[in-house]
Amino acid sequence: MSPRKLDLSIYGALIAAGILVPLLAPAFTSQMAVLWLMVLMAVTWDMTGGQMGYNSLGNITFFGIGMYASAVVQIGLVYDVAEYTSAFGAIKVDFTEDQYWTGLFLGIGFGGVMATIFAMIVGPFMLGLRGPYFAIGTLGLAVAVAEMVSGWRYVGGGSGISMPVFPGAAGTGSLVFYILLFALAILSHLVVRAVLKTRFGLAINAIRDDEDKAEAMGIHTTRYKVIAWMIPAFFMGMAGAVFGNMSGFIEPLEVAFPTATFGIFMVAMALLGGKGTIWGPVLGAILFHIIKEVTWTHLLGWQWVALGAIIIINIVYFQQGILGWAQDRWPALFGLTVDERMTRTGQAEAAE
Amino acid sequence: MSDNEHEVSVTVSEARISGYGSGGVETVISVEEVVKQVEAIADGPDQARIDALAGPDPYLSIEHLKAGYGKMQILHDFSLKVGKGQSCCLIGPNGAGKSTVLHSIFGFTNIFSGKVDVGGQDVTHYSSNEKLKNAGIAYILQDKSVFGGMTVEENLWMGGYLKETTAEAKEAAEKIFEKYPRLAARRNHQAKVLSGGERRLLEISRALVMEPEVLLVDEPSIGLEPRFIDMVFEILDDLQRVEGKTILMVEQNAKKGLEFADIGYVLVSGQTAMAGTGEELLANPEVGRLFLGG
Amino acid sequence: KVDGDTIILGSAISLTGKYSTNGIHAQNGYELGVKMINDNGGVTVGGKSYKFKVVYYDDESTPARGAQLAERLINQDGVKYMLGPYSSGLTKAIAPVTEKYKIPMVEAEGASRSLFTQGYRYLFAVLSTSEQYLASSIALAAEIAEQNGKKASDVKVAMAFENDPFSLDVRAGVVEDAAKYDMKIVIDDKLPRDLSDMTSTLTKVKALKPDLLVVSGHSKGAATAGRQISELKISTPMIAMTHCEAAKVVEKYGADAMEGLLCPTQWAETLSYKDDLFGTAAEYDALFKKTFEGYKTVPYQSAQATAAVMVWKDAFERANSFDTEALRDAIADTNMTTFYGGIKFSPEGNNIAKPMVLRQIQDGEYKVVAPVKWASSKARHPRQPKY
Amino acid sequence: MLDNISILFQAPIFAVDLLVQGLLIGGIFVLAAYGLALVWGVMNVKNLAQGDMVILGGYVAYQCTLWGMHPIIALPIAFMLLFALGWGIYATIIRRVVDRDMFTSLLATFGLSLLIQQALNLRFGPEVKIAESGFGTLDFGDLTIPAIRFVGLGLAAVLAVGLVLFMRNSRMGQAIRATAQDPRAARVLGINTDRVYAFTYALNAAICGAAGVLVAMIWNIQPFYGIVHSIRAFIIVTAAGLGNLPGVVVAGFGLGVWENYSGFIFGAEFAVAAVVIVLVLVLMVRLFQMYRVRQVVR
Amino acid sequence: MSGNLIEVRGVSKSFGGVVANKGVSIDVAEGGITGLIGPNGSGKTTLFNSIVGYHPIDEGSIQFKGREISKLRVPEIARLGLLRTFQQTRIYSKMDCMKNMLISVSHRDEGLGTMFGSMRDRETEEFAEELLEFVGLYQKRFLIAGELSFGQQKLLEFAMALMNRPEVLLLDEPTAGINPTLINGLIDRLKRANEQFGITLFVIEHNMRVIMNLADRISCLAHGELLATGTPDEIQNDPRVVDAYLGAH
Ligand SMILES: Nc1ncnc2c1ncn2[C@@H]1O[C@H](COP(=O)(O)OP(=O)(O)OP(=O)(O)O)[C@@H](O)[C@H]1O
Ligand SMILES: Nc1ncnc2c1ncn2[C@@H]1O[C@H](COP(=O)(O)OP(=O)(O)OP(=O)(O)O)[C@@H](O)[C@H]1O
Ligand SMILES: [Mg+2]
Ligand SMILES: [Mg+2]
Repeated sequence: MSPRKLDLSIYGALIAAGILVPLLAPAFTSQMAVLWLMVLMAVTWDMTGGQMGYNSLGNITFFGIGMYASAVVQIGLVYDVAEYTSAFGAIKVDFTEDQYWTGLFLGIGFGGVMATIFAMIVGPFMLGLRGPYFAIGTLGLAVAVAEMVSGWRYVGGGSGISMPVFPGAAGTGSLVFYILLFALAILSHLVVRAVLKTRFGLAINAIRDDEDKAEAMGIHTTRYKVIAWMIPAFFMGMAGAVFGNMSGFIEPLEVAFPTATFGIFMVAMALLGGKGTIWGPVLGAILFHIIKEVTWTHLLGWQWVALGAIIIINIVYFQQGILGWAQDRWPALFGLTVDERMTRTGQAEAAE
Repeated sequence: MSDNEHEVSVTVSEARISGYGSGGVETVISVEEVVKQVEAIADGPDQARIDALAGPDPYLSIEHLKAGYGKMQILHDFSLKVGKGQSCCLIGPNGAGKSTVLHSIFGFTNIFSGKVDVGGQDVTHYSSNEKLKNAGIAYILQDKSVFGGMTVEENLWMGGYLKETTAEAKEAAEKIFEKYPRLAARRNHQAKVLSGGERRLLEISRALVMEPEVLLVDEPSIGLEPRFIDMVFEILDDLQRVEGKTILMVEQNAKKGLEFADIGYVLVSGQTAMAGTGEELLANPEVGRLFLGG
Repeated sequence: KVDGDTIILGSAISLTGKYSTNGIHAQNGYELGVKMINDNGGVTVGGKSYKFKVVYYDDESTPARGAQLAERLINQDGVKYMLGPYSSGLTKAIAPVTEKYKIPMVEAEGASRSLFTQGYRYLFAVLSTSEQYLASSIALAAEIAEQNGKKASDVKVAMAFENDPFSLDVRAGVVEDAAKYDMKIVIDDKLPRDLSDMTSTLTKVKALKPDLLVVSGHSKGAATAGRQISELKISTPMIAMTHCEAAKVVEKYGADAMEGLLCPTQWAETLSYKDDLFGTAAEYDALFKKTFEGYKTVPYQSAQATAAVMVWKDAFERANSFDTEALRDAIADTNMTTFYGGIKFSPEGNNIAKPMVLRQIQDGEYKVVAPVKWASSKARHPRQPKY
Repeated sequence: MLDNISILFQAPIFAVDLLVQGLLIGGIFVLAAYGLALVWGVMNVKNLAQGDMVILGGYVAYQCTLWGMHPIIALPIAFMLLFALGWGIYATIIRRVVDRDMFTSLLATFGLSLLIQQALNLRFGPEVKIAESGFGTLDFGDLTIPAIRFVGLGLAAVLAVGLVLFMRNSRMGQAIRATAQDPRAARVLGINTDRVYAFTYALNAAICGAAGVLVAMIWNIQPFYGIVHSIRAFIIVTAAGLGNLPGVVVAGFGLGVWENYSGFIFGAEFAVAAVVIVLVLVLMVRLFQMYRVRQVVR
Repeated sequence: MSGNLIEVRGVSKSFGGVVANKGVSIDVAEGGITGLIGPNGSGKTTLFNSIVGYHPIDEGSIQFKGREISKLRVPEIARLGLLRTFQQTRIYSKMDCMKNMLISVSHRDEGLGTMFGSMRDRETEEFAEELLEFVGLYQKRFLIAGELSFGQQKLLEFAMALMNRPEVLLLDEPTAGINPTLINGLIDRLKRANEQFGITLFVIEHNMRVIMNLADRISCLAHGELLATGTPDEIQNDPRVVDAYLGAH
């Protein structure tokens, strides 16, 4: 099977699964929604981490920014946000269905845009850092933003902010959010995949392999790097907006900026599946989420132990991830071969 | 331009210019082509020839070695013998496995089968500190390996890391300083400020602290200016002729290497294609055409 | 969900993470309630006796996880009767879910006032709301100031609250009451989550010499505050702090250093509440200590959790049905007395039949000092700790 | 915020108080950061489990008090126990991630960190614990400083001086320094780099353990508090710059003081943010310095 | 030949106390091949780094086609058509050779359109293939570059530089560690690049056989200062150069 056909059939299978699961097992809808969120996180993280070699520990910042941006828009459409939050929930928000839907979609868009703008502003600074300094710098950024937001009265500070309640019937809410996250996940993957096929993809790969060389060859490294960070930011921002609505209640450190959980999970997932590959992060996210949910159910109280052990085993014994390992085993499947039709004479002639 | 060139190479410079010297550049062959052509003329020296070259008193011997990195095998059934106090030079195209031979002797590769013997001891599975301590093998790496953040003196002390006491190591270092005043002058400087040649000198003398019997030297002249190249070869010469060390070296500057060495091996694709005395190989027109750049 | 002769209740509770201390206290409370009910004839519905069983998930003290788990309990495990999680934040996250599915939830640990302004129909809380926690200490400070011939408005208040939904709610109550007396708030610090050092806040306290210091930050906040108040020899005449019992401050830092600390509580074993199942508050206290090892004082978090289970039993028996709507109505009509105090829900769902009480550590004992109706001892002022 | 600054000017004694308290806790930050600088510099392993090892050391002290010992005695015990544990962790996990790209070690130690946290949680429960030293408080007029903080600083200093001497003079110390600069060259000189790595990692764990004993005596410990200590260690090492050990000492004390001052001035809720922002600023300043002056590439 | 493409005037550069370049002036003639020799540590690489913008210079001026470039940064200079290779080869080791070539196209004028444009247009691909064939790597074009042998990597790096269609190419010891026979091939290709593509070359070398055969003018540095400039013959016979650098038997 050619790589292109393979890709198409995987998309087909994913979309089919995405449509069938909520139909066949509606009880799993919200878990599946989180699964798609994980896929989105891993795939977009891999854009900078795997493809560009800039391992960010701070992509979760975009998630939180998107979430808060949408909250402010959605609530701000109808109420004064400061009044709403300072009342500690003494104001009950009531939205008409129209207001809710407008707010939701405006909020999602605004969340994505704000996160992107944020990436554009801090990008040139953060992306000047290299290697572990970038990782730690972005982690620092995530923690700093989270702490600032949790000290910011306007958006409720540490007591968080309650989102408008979904107007529809029970169950339809999770379905709507499921569909949104599902669509975003597939869309983000399509975008990442398409972008990687262009000059842009080659350029960020070049930056990953040797940034000094890329600079010396005249590549606009900063421009590429910042754009390559804005793309994940856009999707993470929108995903954050959706997830905030799905959660119903936004709490700064745990829901909006969960650095120690989602923030690290997205890296773990990409590594598990194989970073720097098209499908690795997707595979990693799916496996990780399944393992996580199963251990959460069956190893109550020990789930974190299991998770820690899995991460260690993964890293120690499976360093390139599952797809990386497969790529080593069957390079032909990944289009990594010498063109066999060539004869040896081509070489000799050229050298004459 | 090109006829003038020929003249330069043969008449003027050959005699005078040290270092890489000069020579014609007409022969243009690709690596694959070299490999192919060498395979055609290869005599695949038999055991008798190898024994004969090493003389009556072989000190370092490698027998039927199969080794490589990870699962990948680089050396295929490689054999070599060097007599006591002899020097041997390995030449061959890039990627032939020359460094890998040295790596294998010192234990930086995976050895699948075969045997390495030094001074009558089977050292195949010695750890690297046993190699240095018990078998007296010292290794000078291909690329820069001084400890830049330490002083010249400390670098030499590190050379004596395996000595019983620190005092002994310091004593040995003093002997080295006596011998190379050029280093003594810079003993309290950090190694990273040394020039390329001085570094190479430090690397070589550091390997001498443990008074090894066998020296493994990888490309002593890489990146050096012409005069330093001569200096390095003089040092090696001194070690071999005066102190009676056994030297196995790899050299891309094949002409220099073969001029220096008693015996030479031509390595191609992890196998020995030819073996002979240094002069024999130098005189061989095919070797000249394929490895000395015409 | 009813499974054979078992009624299944569900709860997402903090077994790990920052709330796990109290999460586990609450879980123990639920378990003791379930055990006593099951051991004493179970729940009778339609003439048949049923046993209670609780399905737990660990929400890791994170709201997002809590909300997911609530969905999961309802959707996948088919749970129809919920018990609450620990803390206001988690309850805020879960309440919209139960509300959406019209699943009644009786909760015992989410005290935030904002939970009861959202018009939730299926949420009922057995405890007093959080703005009442420390508000009584303001009243007490005002009273004492006037006794000493000063004006209430002269009282300087220092506040240190953890930056989380619960403590900020407590803070709101304090701020409101302080404003009523026109007191001056001289310090208003919010403590970070993983707090283990509040030296800089306490240095401010030393500098500004307030008349009243109020602190709230779950067990960890109380543990840190207790220790550093003693180490830095804070001489503020009146200090009020939540979660003293849960943090075991007396056991840890000694009765001398903790002398005079004011600790609000939802419940105390010295109160004269009683019911048929557990007997008096003191008897509950004894039973709890016997059942679970390692408790010197029983945290009110456990007592109220037990009370929540009792509300369910009462509701099942009065509704005589498994229908969630019928049960909701039955719960809304609850009017019972328990070892934990009276339980009667306002239309908003909070318990209005039980006050908050303020205890003071006096010679290493927790003595109720306010409100007067329940007071077993007089408040000592100023504190006279021996550091 | 301005009020708070004015307090410092009106009553300078409190400025001194904050400074002293900050310096005293800074000593402990230095220890854990020094250990991190060691494993980072020598083995290029970014140990995210750093803080959890600190906490582990704290629980050793706690356990010792349960057995009726004074927590000070726990210091050597924790040092040795964690040394052994560090060696074990190296042999099973770290050995396989040394020499890999940075993320491998970061993530492996993250997994390790989860394991340690949970093991502690299962063994000791999630409550806050302390190891009471009973040393009381020293009064200097308005300054009240817990005596244990002085003891902690003293012990940290002894430990740090011992370490520096060890690195400078012992053979193992020299071997560690050589391995840090060029592991392959070190091996050629007969240094068993695997043992050097194991020793370095174990030594780091031991230092963390000792720091943890001090933490348990000075503040309190809880299974999940490790991350805070890890973040501090990373901030200090990053701010100091890799391989700059005197810088680690300065940055450690600086961080201690800054935490106290920023908590006082901006309010405790911004203490963490203030610290992290300083980190980001330090990184930025370095970036701008390097903007023209790039590293020379050969 | 029509004048100088690069003019270095009085450039000094020191690192802390180490003076790496002191008042160096060198011209690189358009269309020619200029050589740079000198003892180890004499400041050759430092001079290259100064020209392509790796660090600021302490004093002096560097002009490219009459334009001052000593204040510009690496990528900007590269986009002007002034490219360098590294003493230690640098290629994009995890990408295949073809991709290495494709991304090496000139980035002189680039907008969003080209950034997200396809790399697979026929013209670019053909040029890349042509160049790979030119250096003898056509057959290996889908091999991951990191798996090439040392010498092949050097050739690939050279081809990548040509792909960029630079005006000047600065080569730092292009033949170090390369088999003598292969060196011949490399020299041949350098000359052809100079003749066929009209690329001006500026080459650092320690290998006399290479530099004497390749360059038409050679400059020699010693202790950071310019010692002599001249034709290969002049240089070889200049007693100062022999004394400071070449050494005699
Ligand atoms: N660490 C390694 N891991 C995997 N393969 C390696 C490693 N080092 C060398 N090789 C491969 O082994 C082969 C022989 O390498 P070796 O270094 O022995 O060559 P060489 O003859 O010394 O060449 P050169 O003259 O370029 O130094 C090459 O194909 C190389 O790619
Ligand atoms: N970044 C730096 N910091 C300090 N000193 C430096 C730096 N770069 C180069 N030097 C010093 O400047 C001098 C010139 O170095 P340079 O690399 O330019 O020499 P070179 O002529 O290229 O030598 P080689 O032939 O060995 O490559 C040397 O003494 C070197 O130690
Ligand atoms: Mg080699
Ligand atoms: Mg150089």
